Amino acid sequence: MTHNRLPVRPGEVIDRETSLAFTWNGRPHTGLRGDTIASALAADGVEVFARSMKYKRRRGIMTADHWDPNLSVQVGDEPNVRAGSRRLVAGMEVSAQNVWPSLKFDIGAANQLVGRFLSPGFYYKTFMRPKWLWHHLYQTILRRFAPGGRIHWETSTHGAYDKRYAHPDVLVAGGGPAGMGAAIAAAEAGASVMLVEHEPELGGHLRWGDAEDLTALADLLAAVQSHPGIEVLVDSTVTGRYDHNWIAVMQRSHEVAPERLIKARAGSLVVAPGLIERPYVFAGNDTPGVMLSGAVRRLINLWAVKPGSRAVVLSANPEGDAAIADLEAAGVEIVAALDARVGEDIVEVEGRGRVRRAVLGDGRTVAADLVVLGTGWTAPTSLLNMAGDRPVYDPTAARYFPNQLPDNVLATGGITGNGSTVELVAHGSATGTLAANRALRNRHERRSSTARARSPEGPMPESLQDTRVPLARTPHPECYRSSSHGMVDFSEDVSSKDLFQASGEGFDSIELMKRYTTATMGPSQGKLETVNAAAVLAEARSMDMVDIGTTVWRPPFAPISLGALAGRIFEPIRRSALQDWHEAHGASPLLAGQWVRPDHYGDPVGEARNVRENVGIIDVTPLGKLDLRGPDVAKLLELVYVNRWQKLEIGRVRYGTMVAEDGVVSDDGVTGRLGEDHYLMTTTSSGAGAVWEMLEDYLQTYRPEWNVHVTAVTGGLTSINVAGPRCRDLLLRLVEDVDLSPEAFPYFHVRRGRVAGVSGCIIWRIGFTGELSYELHVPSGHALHVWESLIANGEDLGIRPFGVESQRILRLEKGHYIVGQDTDGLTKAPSAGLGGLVKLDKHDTLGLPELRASYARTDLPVLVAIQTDDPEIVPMEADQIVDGDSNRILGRITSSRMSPTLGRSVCLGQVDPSLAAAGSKVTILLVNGHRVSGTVQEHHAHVDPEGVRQNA
Amino acid sequence: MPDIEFKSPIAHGPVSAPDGSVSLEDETSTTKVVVRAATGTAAAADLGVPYGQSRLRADGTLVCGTRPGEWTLFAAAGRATEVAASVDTDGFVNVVDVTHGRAMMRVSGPKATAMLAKVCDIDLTDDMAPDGAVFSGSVAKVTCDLLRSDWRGEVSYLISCERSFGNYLFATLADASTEFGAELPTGLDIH
Amino acid sequence: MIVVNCPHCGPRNSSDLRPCGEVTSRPDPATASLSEWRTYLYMRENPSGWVTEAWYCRSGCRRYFTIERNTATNETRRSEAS
Amino acid sequence: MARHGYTYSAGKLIKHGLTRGDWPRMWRRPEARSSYDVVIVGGGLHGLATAYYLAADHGMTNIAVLDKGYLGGGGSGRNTAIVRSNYLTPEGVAFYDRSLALYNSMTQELNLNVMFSRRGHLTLAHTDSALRTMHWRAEVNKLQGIDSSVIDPQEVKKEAPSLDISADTRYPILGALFHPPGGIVRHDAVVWGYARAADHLGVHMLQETEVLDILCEGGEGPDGKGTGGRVTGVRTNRGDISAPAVVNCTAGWASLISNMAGVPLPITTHPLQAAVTEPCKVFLPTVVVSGSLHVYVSQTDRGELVFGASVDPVGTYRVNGTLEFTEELAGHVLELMPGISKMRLMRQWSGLCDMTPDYSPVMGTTQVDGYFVDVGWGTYGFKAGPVAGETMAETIATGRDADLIAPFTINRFTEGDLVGEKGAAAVGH
Repeated sequence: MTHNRLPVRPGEVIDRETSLAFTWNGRPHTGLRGDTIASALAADGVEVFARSMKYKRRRGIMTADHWDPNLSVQVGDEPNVRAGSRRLVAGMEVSAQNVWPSLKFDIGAANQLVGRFLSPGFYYKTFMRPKWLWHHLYQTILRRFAPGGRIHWETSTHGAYDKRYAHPDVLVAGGGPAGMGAAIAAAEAGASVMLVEHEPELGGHLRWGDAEDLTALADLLAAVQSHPGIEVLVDSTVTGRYDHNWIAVMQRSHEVAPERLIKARAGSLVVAPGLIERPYVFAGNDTPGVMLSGAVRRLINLWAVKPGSRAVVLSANPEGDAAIADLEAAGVEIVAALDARVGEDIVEVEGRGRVRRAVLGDGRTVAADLVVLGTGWTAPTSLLNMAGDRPVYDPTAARYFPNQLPDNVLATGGITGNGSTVELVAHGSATGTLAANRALRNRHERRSSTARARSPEGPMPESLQDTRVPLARTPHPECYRSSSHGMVDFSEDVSSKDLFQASGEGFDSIELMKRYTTATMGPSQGKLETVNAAAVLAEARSMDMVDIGTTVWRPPFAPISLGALAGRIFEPIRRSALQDWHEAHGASPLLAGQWVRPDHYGDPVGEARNVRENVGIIDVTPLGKLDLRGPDVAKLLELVYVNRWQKLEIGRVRYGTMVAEDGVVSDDGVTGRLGEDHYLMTTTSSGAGAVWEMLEDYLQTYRPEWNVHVTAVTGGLTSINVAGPRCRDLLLRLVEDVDLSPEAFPYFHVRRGRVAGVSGCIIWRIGFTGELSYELHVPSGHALHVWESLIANGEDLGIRPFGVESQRILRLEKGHYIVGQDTDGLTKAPSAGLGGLVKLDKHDTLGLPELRASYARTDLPVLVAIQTDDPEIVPMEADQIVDGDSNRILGRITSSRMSPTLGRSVCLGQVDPSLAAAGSKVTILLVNGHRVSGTVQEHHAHVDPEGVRQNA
Repeated sequence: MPDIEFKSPIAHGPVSAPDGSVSLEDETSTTKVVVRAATGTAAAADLGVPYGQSRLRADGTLVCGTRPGEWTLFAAAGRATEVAASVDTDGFVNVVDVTHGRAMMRVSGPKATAMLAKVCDIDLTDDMAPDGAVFSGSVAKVTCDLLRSDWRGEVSYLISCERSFGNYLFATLADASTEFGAELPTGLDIH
Repeated sequence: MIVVNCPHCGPRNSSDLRPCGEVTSRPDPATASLSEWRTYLYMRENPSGWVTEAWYCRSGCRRYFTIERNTATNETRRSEAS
Repeated sequence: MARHGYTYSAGKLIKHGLTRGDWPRMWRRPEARSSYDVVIVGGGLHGLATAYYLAADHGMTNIAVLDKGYLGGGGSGRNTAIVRSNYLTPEGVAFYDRSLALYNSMTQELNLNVMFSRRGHLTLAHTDSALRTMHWRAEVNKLQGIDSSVIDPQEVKKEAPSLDISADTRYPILGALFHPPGGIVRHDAVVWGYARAADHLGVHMLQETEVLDILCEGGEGPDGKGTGGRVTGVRTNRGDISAPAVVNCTAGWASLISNMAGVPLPITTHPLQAAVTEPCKVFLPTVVVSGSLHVYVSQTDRGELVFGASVDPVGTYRVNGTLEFTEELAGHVLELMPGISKMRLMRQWSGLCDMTPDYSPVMGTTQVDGYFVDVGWGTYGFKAGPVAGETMAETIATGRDADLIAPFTINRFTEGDLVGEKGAAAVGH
């Protein structure tokens, strides 16, 4: 094993005292604290890290940072880890992915031999006949070539992540010299600043620079760290800028969570990402040993790794030149130093697992194991794109520059031009001042317009003019492609030749070319290949780069784990005051929307039967409850219910149905009048929120002159339905102040009084079960006491609690429909059998014109009670009602249960009007394919249609 | 009803970090009375504070401007009748005791704001939510009324929500506090 | 997550509010023809540009209000209490 | 007559590989004529399919398809490429089943492999009521001969082993509607296949041609537009084009185009977002949908997971995408498959959907003679593309609404006869 570790470098980030053991493809290796996975392996002499996606070509370090397309590895159960940026941790099990059977020998490499047949979009042009082979063979083969790592199903980190919100005045994306300058200046101007750096330390390119750079970095660091107004986040990436400066920051270095998503609403966003070095297109440009200048400088200066021994360098800029100096200092022999500025070039690299020879532009062939390219830059304008900018290409500087930015987004640093460290810091500083000014004006405005905020002291700060001196755009040669064809997209294996072909086939806009060839669609997402792809298309179409445009960079700027995006699991669960009791007494939980409720206590049929025979109690707290007060409540009820409300007397309760403006049944419930101007409305559990908002809507926007106050009291009143022939006997033992006799307190009336010593209870005589029943609404802090008192006092009466399932049985026996189950998104009032309830002669009620129209129709389905002719057959809910033996649908069963009371099945169903008359025969198609007959009943109620029991 | 215990929906005792950086306690038994009063009524004038702000009345009642035209009055447990009676109901004014309808908890300590910032998107910096500020928002996906009410010299928030969410919210805030060293009480079910 | 300026609460995240769509005017149900009523129910201008729309401040003041929003850019202006 | 140009085959691949010869263009960049028999606005799947079937089935070839950008740049290239026919209403089932049949034979018909992957489609139920709706759909489907049934959690696990079917989760999987014929298609290839074939049959595809106005006469509105009027042509950024028939196939932009003809639509435009992860080795064989969790997911042959969700609640023409979409998506997907917590989301994007009140399209003739609509597709446009093209072509060629689209004409909004897909729409794709 080779040891490429150099003697101590002045800016190195490794701790030579702490070595970390890990494995690579099962073999032991050691690295140093501060190493990345890639630097540790490179120090140990590893040259090949991966195989490419399509041709399975060997790939090595190219950029040695997060964007390196060749360094995706599996680390334990984590796929697609960027070995170029992930810090080494002791014990890591690192392996190459996308190889079979091994990195060294991959059968798929045979694709290289047939590569000429695998041109872009080849799969669109073949595998077509015979048809069955596509499904059974070709697809399977294609799938085998899917790249990427493996999921380990036995482990999950779901829920271990974390999030937080932030509200910085200024958020700086990028902690290089310009970004640090911006952060310091903004903080000094009084802004709160969040400074986010993608790498594990601040400094940007200064970190791998020369002694002067390191000194400048130390000064900037000291200034940043000493300012209390700056929150520094390193190893963190600004992954997205969304509307109104909603910024996503992925923090990877947090002590309690593997990753933390920070959602920041920033006053100003300063975009200072620096530049990403661009590869160069020529034959063999993806051979291990071809590296960009930044990669060798990082390897040498940060991790003291010698990247090779004999190097060819093609440089078009000072950074490329600096790489030569660094290589020399590291003891690498410079075989050829080519200057692209004077037209020198490289044409081809040969070698499989490692560069062996390079063919130069002048025809020479030189032996080398390292080819270093300093051929230009991509401006990572991703965040600017997300802010609506369409950057413009400048042929002189050979890169894109920001164009038009909204006021709350400012760019600085390399993305806007070139400069010395001093110039970069100065530009950053001016940008920070401007960003702070805009953010502080925004803060002033927010404080003025926000009710809770402290009123701002003094006037709004004057708006500063943008007087920044732009950074220079240093001329740079347009180095995109040599005279040979080579790789453009390394993660997708798309070459310049492929792009020429696509253009020739008609895919000659950048977006179509991208879709056809998949260039820029892989994990690099265009960071390295977008500009080269545009350049090759321009070449193919003989157009100027400026006219080609680029693909749109979409979020996220860097990939984010699903676990981090999901964060902690916030799933609010609502519990009634009695839910603990239910659970302690064997209730089987039912999740109904956000509520958890007792479905049953082990014997739903027995519980239901007990209600018919003795007395049962059920917790119906999730019923929506709205306290309505004011002189105009009756008008409101008249508007939102289909029936009449003006004459409801105090102490009376009435059932009402709501329809929406389109005439479709939307909710139902009962409303009682508690006092002169005081009503209590109940809604369905699931509709509670919507009904409340709807009432507020009409009160606020349609009839603002009406005086009604609405208070949601759902959780404040625990609702207990006491039902069964013996329920009055039970309540007589517990209710004070209320005369419970049938004469004094008949059906559909409401009283207030004390129950089990608890005052302020509302009692109404209604029920869903069809039995004699009372619904108690008890202040929730005392609800458990009332419930337990009922249980204790009802023991000799045979009391049993019952759950939602028993209630479903009982209500179906009684023929009460459920909005949303027995009705659907098109059910109009006449279909629900509301008949006489609906008052069409009202002046104003929701959906009135539709109500009138629907009552004029004769073709709407009708909700009816149905009994199967064979009493033992219980159809499934949603079984279809069909026309005899044909497949014509005439309706469906909406509710169905075996009735313990009748000892036979009972149903509700929606049927075609031709089948709605009592006695009509229907054919029900069962799930097993059998067709059985049923009969439409005269009443919705299967049990006690006359209401003798409930009126007892 | 002196003998009937008032039960809170929150099943757990206080949670706090050993260093006191954040603590969380159940305050559900606090008397909570909502007053709606149209502009121009005596009640509106008496209550005094505008939407978004609060004041401590001489009788110990904390008056919060919880919404335009709406106030919530907080007082010691058991004072609902008395607090309700203190409101002049002349005109279009309504008073509803919501003591049973709302769970309430107090979060306090130097890390209280950082903890809340994990679950609430509202800007809690001193300028935007100073001591006494009243506001509503989503806390861990539950709509809550919040009051910044510094206490014993520490940053402190009173948070109230619909009663049935109380246990969930308390557990979720407790979970969010573990980052600052808080220990979860045994049996506390986060989800 | 866009910011919506509630006239009572100030700027809030849109997740705190419920968008209620283009402001429409409800015809008098007693006199409206079915065709007028269904135009009110279903037809929308749906412009790409400025539109006046209603919002409900669900997690805040529980007030309905209107704002003008540019549907091409999501810029907002002129928020008004109902 | 061959319906496409230069025939593709494995032999041709080898020939081109050996000779390194250039492939012919799939379509031309023609010069616009001053007049066409039919002008189709919108060069996406629907517009191109309509053009293709007009030419192939009805012999009408003097047709222009106009697009303000590039072919397939809208919803056609932004959807999640899922196809199925297990709808709730008989109308919907009949319609989408025909579409599925066309997809099934498309590769051969267009001589371009659209990579139709019949992989089964699971719609998960997490509540009793969702299970009831699944059952409803299955029964309606079966009556129409569609392979569709409700299966239990163990069977779900067999179809998609990566799903967590344990009962103690917040959203337990109680069962699923299983639809074996459903699957995914390479959406761009469908666009290119129709474009290539239409081009071969003589259709002009005019890219970067934006319609600025629809020219009308005789209508009751201003400039002769609106009810009772007749279409005479379109005004574009490249000049006027006369045509007696203009078809609106512009999806999210449908209202803007339709307002130009004085025909208001019951449509609001909402973004529908999607996202894709980095690739991982293939593990998910089926399409998985959860209505309650508002998410659908499939894995491409390249190993990427493709996700979609419901439309954004705020109507807008902006396609920037939102962070909260990715947050909720990830949360919900991990509820279903906790094992993929370390997979990374690589890209998110968004397209515009033309949403109608009943989640069903608006198709066919309108109150303006010669102005046809094929809009309101909402989130279902990709699934319906082929059949929409086929039926719109018939409607345009005959001047009469095709039988299959009768339930979807604009009249239903004035008649109050909305289609009942909304109930099922909550369970999405």
